[in-house]
Amino acid sequence: MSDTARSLVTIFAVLLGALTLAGGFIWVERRLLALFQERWGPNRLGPLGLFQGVADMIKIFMKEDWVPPFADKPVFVLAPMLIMVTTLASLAIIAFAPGLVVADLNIGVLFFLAMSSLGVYSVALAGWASNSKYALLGGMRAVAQMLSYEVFMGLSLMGVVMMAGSFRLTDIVAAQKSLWFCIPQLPGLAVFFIAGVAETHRSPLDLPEAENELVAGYHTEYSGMKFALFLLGEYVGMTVVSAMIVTLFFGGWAGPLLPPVVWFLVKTLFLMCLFIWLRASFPRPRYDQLMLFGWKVLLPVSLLNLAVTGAVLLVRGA
Amino acid sequence: MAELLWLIPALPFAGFLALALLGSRMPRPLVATIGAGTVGLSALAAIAASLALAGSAGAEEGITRTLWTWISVGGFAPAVALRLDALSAVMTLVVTIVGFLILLYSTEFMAGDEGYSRFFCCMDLFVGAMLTLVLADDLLLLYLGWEGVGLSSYLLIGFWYKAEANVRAARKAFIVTRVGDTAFALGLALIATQLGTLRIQEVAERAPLFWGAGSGMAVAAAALMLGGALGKSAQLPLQTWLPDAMAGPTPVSALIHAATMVTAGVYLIARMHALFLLAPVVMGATAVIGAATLLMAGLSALTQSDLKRALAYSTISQVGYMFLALGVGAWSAAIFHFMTHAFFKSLLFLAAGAVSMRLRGEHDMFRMGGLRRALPGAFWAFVIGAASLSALPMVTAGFYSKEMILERVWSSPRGAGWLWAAGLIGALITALYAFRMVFLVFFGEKRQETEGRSGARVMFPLAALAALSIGGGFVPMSRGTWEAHALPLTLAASLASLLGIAGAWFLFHRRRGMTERLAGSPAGALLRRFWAGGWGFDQAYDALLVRPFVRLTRASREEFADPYSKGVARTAGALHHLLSRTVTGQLRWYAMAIAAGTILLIGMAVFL
Amino acid sequence: METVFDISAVVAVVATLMVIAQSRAVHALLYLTVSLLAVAVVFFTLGAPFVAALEVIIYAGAIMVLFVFVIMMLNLGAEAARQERRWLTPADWFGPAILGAILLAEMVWVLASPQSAFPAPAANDPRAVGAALFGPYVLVADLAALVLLAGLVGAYHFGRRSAEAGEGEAP
Amino acid sequence: MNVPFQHALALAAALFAIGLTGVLMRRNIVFVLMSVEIMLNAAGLAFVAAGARWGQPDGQVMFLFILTMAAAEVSVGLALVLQFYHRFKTLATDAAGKMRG
Repeated sequence: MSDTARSLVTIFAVLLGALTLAGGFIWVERRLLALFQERWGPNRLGPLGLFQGVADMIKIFMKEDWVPPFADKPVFVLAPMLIMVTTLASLAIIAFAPGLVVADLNIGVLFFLAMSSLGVYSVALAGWASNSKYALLGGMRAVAQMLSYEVFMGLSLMGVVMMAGSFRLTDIVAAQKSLWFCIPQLPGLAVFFIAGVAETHRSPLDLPEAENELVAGYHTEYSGMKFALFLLGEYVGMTVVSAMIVTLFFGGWAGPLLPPVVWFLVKTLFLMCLFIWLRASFPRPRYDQLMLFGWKVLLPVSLLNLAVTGAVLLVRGA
Repeated sequence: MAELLWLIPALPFAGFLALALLGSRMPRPLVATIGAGTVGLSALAAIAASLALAGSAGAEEGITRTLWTWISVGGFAPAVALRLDALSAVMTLVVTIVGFLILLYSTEFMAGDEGYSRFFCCMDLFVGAMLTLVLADDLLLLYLGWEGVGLSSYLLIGFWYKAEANVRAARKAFIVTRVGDTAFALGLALIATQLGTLRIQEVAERAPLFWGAGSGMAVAAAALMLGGALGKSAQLPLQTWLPDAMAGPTPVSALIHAATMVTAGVYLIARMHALFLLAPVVMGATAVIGAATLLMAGLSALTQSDLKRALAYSTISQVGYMFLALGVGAWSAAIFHFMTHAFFKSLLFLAAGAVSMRLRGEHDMFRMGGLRRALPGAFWAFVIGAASLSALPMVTAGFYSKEMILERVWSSPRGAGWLWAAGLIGALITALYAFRMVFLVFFGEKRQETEGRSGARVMFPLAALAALSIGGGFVPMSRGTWEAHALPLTLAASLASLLGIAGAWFLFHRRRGMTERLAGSPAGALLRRFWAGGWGFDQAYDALLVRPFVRLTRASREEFADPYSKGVARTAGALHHLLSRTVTGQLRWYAMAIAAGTILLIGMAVFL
Repeated sequence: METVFDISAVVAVVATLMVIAQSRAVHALLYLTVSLLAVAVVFFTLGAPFVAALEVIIYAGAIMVLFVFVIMMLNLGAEAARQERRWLTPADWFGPAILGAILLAEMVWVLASPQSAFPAPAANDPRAVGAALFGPYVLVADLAALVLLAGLVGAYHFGRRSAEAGEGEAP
Repeated sequence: MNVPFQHALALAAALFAIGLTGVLMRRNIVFVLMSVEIMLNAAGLAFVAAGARWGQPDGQVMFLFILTMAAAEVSVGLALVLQFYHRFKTLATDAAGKMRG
């Protein structure tokens, strides 16, 4: 019974932590962007404007939860829920520290991929159910983009899996005791990072919601709580991708002196700041450029990485 | 050297492949080098191999090299095996040396032709196939070479394929020889099934054991072989294709239709003589056919106006001599005559080519004349060739070989006086028509101006072949012909030859007007037309075979088989209409039908 | 585990029934995805987690998304759903339903016939599947790759032809 | 981990029968394709169940092959559907009957 209680506690802690992190991170992003762009950012509410996020939350809760009459209602409602469900479910397999993991699955990496591939539905269905052309175009872009980048995402992880010899995340962390995989699997890391940006459709790869062309893309028709879910889902997704990168390439919780959880959070936060830095630095590519880059650069790179890793392992094993 | 026997046929084939694949892109000098060079190298290899054979201990036995086996089925294993013995060595040497000289001649003769590389390509293919035929130790391989020379002969007769007559001549040659080839193939099948082998040595060994002398099987096999030989060698009654085959370029006529391919039949019979000895009837037939052919073709040659056609009939006639020799069992005499004939006949053809080259392709003897001074080289070459052809006593190669044949025909137990008489009359006619050509072309008044000069590549082969036409008679093979009892025969043959030459001088030079009057008289004109047209064989075949066959096919096209085939079609149509009802174009019905059927089957499997 | 299996089996059957009964393609697709997820859970309970993950990643995550994509491209509206409803007359579904029922009855009949006792199913870890896939089945794996290539080429070809036809029709 | 083998197979059978019914009763090609997917998935389930029953990986390998085949089939099939819609402006399979000849 204590096992169940323990998992319940873990689930609660992870959920709370992740949601707080994601919510708080909206403030971090705004401040950081302001820093990059030499302006102040939110600095009025509370110390350093820390309560800005809370104020936004309250505002969004109070807004009218409006469903357009031309929309496909059940699907319209379902779509924002899906993104939350899939991203939060991904959190279940992430090992924050020894023992601090909701489900230490033996197919952890695959579970992550499965959840991220289900995430496509949210965007696609949102675009379709809105029944408006900007949303539809955004949804179609999202489907093509995410479906393509999922392929490279999965392939880039396989090098790590081969080196660790397991899909289980704790095994992978353990396998990096002597050397973090970011060194031998540098191409994999690069591909995974880019694919992660595309999967979470963060800027600069935010073509499904490119505001200068598609208004707001797939969530043009969304407002209120449902919009908040999309927003939050995006940030949780970013957190999950960063946590995965930390787990797979940067030795997970490993680190000197400080407790493992702290190390894990520090690394994850650093990577999330990298996401913001990217957003501040790069212009958005054209849609065809994005697809060409994926299929003509990332796919060969990840396949080559896979082949070389396999060959090295084979030689070393023999 | 014996190990490299395969090089002899392989070199021309290599040349053929190179020219076939890249010939159209090569510069002409390179084409000529490859085309003639491969055959030249092959000639060198043949000379080396023959020297090695002569020097080796088993010269009588010959050398055999098995390269690989085609198939092996139930003890029947036809092999790709080459064999070099005295017979095939002579053939190989003649084919490669004469072939090289003719190809050398062609490099200049064909210089202006657009199909330059195609010509050398086909010629190399021919030489390779001919060498395969000659060197084959297995009848199946021999047959392959046999068909190969037929193919290249077809390609080369129709070389100038833009004129319809040439194409028709090529087709005629192919179809007529096919009659003989079919007989040959049947003979092969008979031998393979009866004797269980196609190796020539084994056939020679087993035939006497399996079949008695004169037995039906032996006669049938020999007769079928003879049929093949008759087709290829243009003997009665399959001789009609050869005069038309002159449609090809002159070097082709010289090499294929004079020196080598047409004598393949002679070679075949000589090769298979063990089989023919078992069939005296066939031997007799061979002799009679040879005699009849030599007389008939000689008379035809006497009346031709086209120089090349006259030479073609002359070739038929001379091959008739060889068949006569074969028919009386004088194998070596036949081969000896083959060799000398190859020399002087290709010399005559090449000289004729040299003449027509200088006369813008003129072939009509009556439009030539007086070329003696204009073309001294060609004149002397032609005279030497004609002298050798008409067996000018003592000094020419042709005399020795023809004299040997006549002597054997007289003295052989299989020979007969009347065959000898036919041969003698033939010799007279030969001398007559040979010098008729000389006088018509080179003497008398000049009808046309010549242009240009022949180069060294034309003159050297003429000189070499002229030398061979004279000296070729002194090869060791001719030893032993000078026996005391043969002296009267020799005198008779010499007399016939000299008489023919003198007659030619009288009829076609001194008193030419009288001859023309004679030919112009009604009876003379009729006879002349009859002879010149090849004794009406073409017309007879056309009336007896071709037209009835065409009528038969026309008649059967719509009558016999139709009710059956149409009935089948009608039944299928009816069934189609029945079944087409089920083709609704509706996917769901198809799926439904499939599902229902599946469910029924599963139900039967489960519940029954 | 058996409870999980039973629940997901019921979910799968009900969702699948909804798939073929729906008139809106997207709704049907969503039910189909649910059905696939339920089957994935069934795989998990059968001791095949690797295949369960693949079912979600490839079947639900890629193949079904392709359907979504195509439906989005066709942009079928309410009119299409109404037409779909018109097509679904009882006369249309009664026959197939009977056939399907017979098939099911037959298969259940076969399953219900007495069988020998079962050993406890052993779990297959992904390693064993991989070893089998690239060991004895390597030729078939290559063939599957060829099939995928053929599918790729075919899809590209048909897609391009339609694009050309569209260009041709435009003026 | 002791799910009765027959139950898994019965589930597969049920899914297969439903898929077959869908193929037969729907006129919309998209639905027909979806029903085909149901049937394929049911077959895969049967394979995996059998593999689990005998403790062999072969069943899962077969499922992988079914998966690849399904992917290839769907990609070509959907491309055809698009083409079909462009040409006939409808998704009814019965319209394909016009393609005869």
